[in-house]
Amino acid sequence: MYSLIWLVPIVPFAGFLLLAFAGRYLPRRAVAIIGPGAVGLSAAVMLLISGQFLAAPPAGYAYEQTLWSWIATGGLEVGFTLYLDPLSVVMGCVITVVGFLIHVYATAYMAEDEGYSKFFAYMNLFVGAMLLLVLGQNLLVLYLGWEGVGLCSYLLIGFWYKKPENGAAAMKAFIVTRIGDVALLIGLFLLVVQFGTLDIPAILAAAPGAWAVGAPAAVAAALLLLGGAVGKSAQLPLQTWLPDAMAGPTPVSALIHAATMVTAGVYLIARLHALFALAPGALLLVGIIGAATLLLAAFSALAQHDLKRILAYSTISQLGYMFLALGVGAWTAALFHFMTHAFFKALLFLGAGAIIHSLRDEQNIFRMGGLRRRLPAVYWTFLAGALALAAAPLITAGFYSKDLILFAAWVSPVGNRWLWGAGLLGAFLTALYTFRMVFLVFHGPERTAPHGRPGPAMTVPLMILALLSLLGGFVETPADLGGVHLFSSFLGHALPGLAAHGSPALEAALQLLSTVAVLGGIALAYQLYLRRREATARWLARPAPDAARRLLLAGWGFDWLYDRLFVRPFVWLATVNKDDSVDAFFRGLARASLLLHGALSRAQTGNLRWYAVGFALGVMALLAIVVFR
Amino acid sequence: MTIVFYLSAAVAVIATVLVITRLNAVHALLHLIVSLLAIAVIFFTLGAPFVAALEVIIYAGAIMVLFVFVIMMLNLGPHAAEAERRWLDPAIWVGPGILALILAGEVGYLILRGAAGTTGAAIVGPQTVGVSLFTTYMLGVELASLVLLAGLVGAYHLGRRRGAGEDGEGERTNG
Amino acid sequence: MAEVPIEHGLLLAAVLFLLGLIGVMVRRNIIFILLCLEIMLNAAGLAFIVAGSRWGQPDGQVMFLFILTVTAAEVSVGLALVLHLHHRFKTLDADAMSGMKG
Amino acid sequence: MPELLRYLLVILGVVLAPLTIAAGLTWGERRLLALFQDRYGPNRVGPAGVLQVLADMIKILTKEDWVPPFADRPVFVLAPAIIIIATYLSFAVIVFAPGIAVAELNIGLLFFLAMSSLSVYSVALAGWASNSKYALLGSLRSIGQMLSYEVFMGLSLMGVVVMAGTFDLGAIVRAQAGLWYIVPQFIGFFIFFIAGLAETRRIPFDLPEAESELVAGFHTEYSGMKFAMFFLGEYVAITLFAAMLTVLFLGGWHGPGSQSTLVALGWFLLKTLALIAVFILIRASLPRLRYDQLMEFGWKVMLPLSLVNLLVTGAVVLWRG
Repeated sequence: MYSLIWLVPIVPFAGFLLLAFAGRYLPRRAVAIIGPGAVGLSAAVMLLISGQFLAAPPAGYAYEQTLWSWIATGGLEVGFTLYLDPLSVVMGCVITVVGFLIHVYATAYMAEDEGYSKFFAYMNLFVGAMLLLVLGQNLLVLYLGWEGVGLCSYLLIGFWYKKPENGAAAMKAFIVTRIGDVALLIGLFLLVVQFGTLDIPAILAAAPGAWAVGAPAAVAAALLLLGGAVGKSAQLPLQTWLPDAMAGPTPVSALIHAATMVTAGVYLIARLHALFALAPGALLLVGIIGAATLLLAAFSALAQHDLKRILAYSTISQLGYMFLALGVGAWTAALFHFMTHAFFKALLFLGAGAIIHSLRDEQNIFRMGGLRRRLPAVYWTFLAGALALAAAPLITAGFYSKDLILFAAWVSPVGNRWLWGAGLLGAFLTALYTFRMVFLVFHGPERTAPHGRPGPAMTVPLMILALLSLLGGFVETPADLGGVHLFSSFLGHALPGLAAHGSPALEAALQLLSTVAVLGGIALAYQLYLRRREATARWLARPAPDAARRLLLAGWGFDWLYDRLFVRPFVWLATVNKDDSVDAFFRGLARASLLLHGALSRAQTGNLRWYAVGFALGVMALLAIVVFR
Repeated sequence: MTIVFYLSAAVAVIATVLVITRLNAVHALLHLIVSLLAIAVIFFTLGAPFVAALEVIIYAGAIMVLFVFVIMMLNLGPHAAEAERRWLDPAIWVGPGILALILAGEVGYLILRGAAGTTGAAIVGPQTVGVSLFTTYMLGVELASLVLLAGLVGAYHLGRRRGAGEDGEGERTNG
Repeated sequence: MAEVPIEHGLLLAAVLFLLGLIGVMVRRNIIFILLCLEIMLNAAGLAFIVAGSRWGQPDGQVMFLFILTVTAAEVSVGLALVLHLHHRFKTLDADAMSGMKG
Repeated sequence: MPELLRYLLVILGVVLAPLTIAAGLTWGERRLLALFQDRYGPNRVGPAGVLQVLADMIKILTKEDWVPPFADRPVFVLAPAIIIIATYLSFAVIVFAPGIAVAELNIGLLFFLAMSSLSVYSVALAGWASNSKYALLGSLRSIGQMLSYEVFMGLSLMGVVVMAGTFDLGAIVRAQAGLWYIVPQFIGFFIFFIAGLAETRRIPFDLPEAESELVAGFHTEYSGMKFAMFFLGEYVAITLFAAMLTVLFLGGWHGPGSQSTLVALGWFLLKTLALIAVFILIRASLPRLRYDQLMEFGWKVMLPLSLVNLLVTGAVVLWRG
């Protein structure tokens, strides 16, 4: 059964190849079967393997399958090896299942697009690359998948390439993440140099013996890896690409920029947790980055008026939570939040897609309203997702995962009150912007009339995801609310648990505080955006709030800052050095050789007999050297 | 037999001198053939009968015939000899002659510097040459065949009549 | 068998070679230049035969065969070129064909 | 000094015999042609016209030996001599009977090929030296023809060389004691026969002289004794090729009966004369080829055929060890 693991990434790749090379000649119906079918098959295999993993785990909770030897040079040997452990099982299941649902949804969403087969080809390639990323046993396979998803991200953001700004957004995403990728690559080189291997288990086993806690090499490696993770997961300071990435089709946003790819950074840090455990400074930095990002992004989300951009900032913010969890050493909590977030964020994006689709590509929430009655299926599922995102207590998955993170931030030995406070404030803001969105879009007077209702191919995935968003949290509940620890005990075989445990009373108190924050946020949203909407608008029109709003709308002006800091100086430097100063040397060489050539070509008279005389003279000279030596 | 060698050598040198001084191309060619035949005799006396035969068959019998053929095609008659007379100003011989003399001095010095033994140790027949050719020098044979093929292709290409446009040959010869 | 000192054979080759060289330098007619090239190549072949004969080995003759091959290829291409050039320039004067120069 | 005497006798015989046969052929050919074409031929001078040879000779010797003023005199004179010399020299290496040969060279066959390739010059120089259109065209044709046919003439003999393992003509004849090479080397025989026709410029390959188009080809300007030399040279060449065919393919002197030198010589003569008759028969029965047909036949049929023959012979010899 485990030996079938190679099928999981291969099937989407096969789907990609089929669609890429034969897609043009296939009818849409066939494309609609092949695209989701490939991911569905992959999901089925993954679930079967996971079932067996739960029922009869392999020895040491890890299974390796070497497909072939990739590189074998000198001291370095890298196999094309897949690796199955609880961490990759969780990641693989979420990717394939959510991916499959999004594929099904996309068959309807993209129905009228001319690049139908191209779209599914890219999507399949993405799923395959992502699976390679999480199933790779060594860092090289991981890096292959890492770059593969980056490529797909680029291709899919710029999918509607005929609009120049979409292409620009794609390039921005690619270039910004590249900064992180370079850091990651350097990190990999460092690890190769240090350990002579790229096999993750071997590195994790060798690291504690090789490096003392806080050793410079460990810190450097951890920081470089963190650079990669920050780029991929859109954390400070490389978060600017994600909001622009919303230029791609909505299923892409749901799959890549919410549910799966952006969590690659989280996965990377969790996978190499032993390295970060050796670098407490870097780990603390992870937490601080997470906390800062979640607050900045949450504030930005408050000011957005584009539905997808709100969700994009929300994604950045939630990824900040995951980084916060990683930063305080709560690996399991981060993964738990990854899972629930994948469910509800995919759900929200797909719901948003359904809304945008039926409103004929209207994305401004201020031009929406009253869609509750016109799109009931979308409303109820979207509401479920919104509640999960806002972490509404008891009934949603988001509550349990976010609560775990906040609790960990308080009690963890590496955590502190500030991080907890940031998380709590974030929870309040999350509830506020989430329900601002819900109230503006679904309640109030109708502003734009929708056209028709989404079909079953769109609503069924929504409902499944809604169920998962509500019920997915019950695999891990706090001690006072049932004390289920299925998730953490399963992952405990791959990741160390949290060292500290707080008292039940403390836990209850913290839960109460976060509940208050969430409910307060929802109530404030209700007041501001449903009951006293005009008053809010009037207040926002004043100079000071308006300036703040515009700052937030621009995502704290990071784009402006980077433009001034990096882009313009670079462009200036390039302009100044238009006639490459280094080139002058080579141009001089060329000119010198040209001159020399001109001189030599004078010797070439075209007169055959003079050449013969030249030969004879040359022979004479050579012989003279021999004779008179 | 040594006398044969020296006689042939004298014939070869004289014939060659005549080759480079004749005005008429066919006469020069005939002298060259005489020179080649003399050298073939030298080969024979040096114990290389196979090569001697090849010298006559291929050098004199095929390559030189090609020259005759071309000279005949170009129809180089008395007017060509007249042009040669104009071109061959006696003064023109001085420079190359001096150069050749210097070279001859150098080469002669190098050759005569040490005693190296005598030739004609044994007759090396065709079979020995063939065995050597197809074992030790197999690669050389392959390369030589490649050179010949290239020559064939090149000569064919050059000999082919071009279409109109290059220098107007096309209009005249369409057959 | 002619028991000739090897120097004499080599000197003969050198003399023939130099005569060919003089011809190449002096003559303006391409046909003559080609003839003189033949003389030079043949002289080189003679040197090989003399050397091979000194040791009673077939290698000299093998080399001569290679020279023969090269000569055959050279002459076939060379004469085709001569025909072509004569057609084009209406003369065989090598000095007149100095168009291809640096 | 009986050894020296015998040697001189052989030389004399080798010089005289081909000449006699060639002279006889001037009469014989005409008689045979007449026979094939159902007419009389020369029958006036002497018994059955045998003395016609003598009459012809007197006529030719008394003619003016004229050199055209526009001809290149030395070359014009040299040309007819070359063909006689080249073909005659070839007889030097032919082994007529055991021990009856001027020089039994170890490269006898190569010597024959060398001489036959030199005879091209005769035709070429004659045409060039005549300084006349017809002669030039005729000799251009003949050079092309002879160069082309020489290539596979040499190749066709290589099968024999491979089987006998030597270029020595005497050794080749001795190697045929059991089986004449005409049986295993029939293709070689066929090719060499045709090449011989072409090399001697006989019908159907007599394009160089083609009376109807080129007057008489390369020897248009020749007359008197020089013409006779060309004329005679052709018959000597026919005799030479017949003798070579006998040596290489028909077992040379081998034949039933006693092994004495005279019987052997008789066999050799018989075979040679029979082959000459075949040559004449072919002249009587075949029309002349067109020039392009001739070249195409040579390069596209005979050359590949001779290569295949050599390949198969080599393979068989290797296979049988």
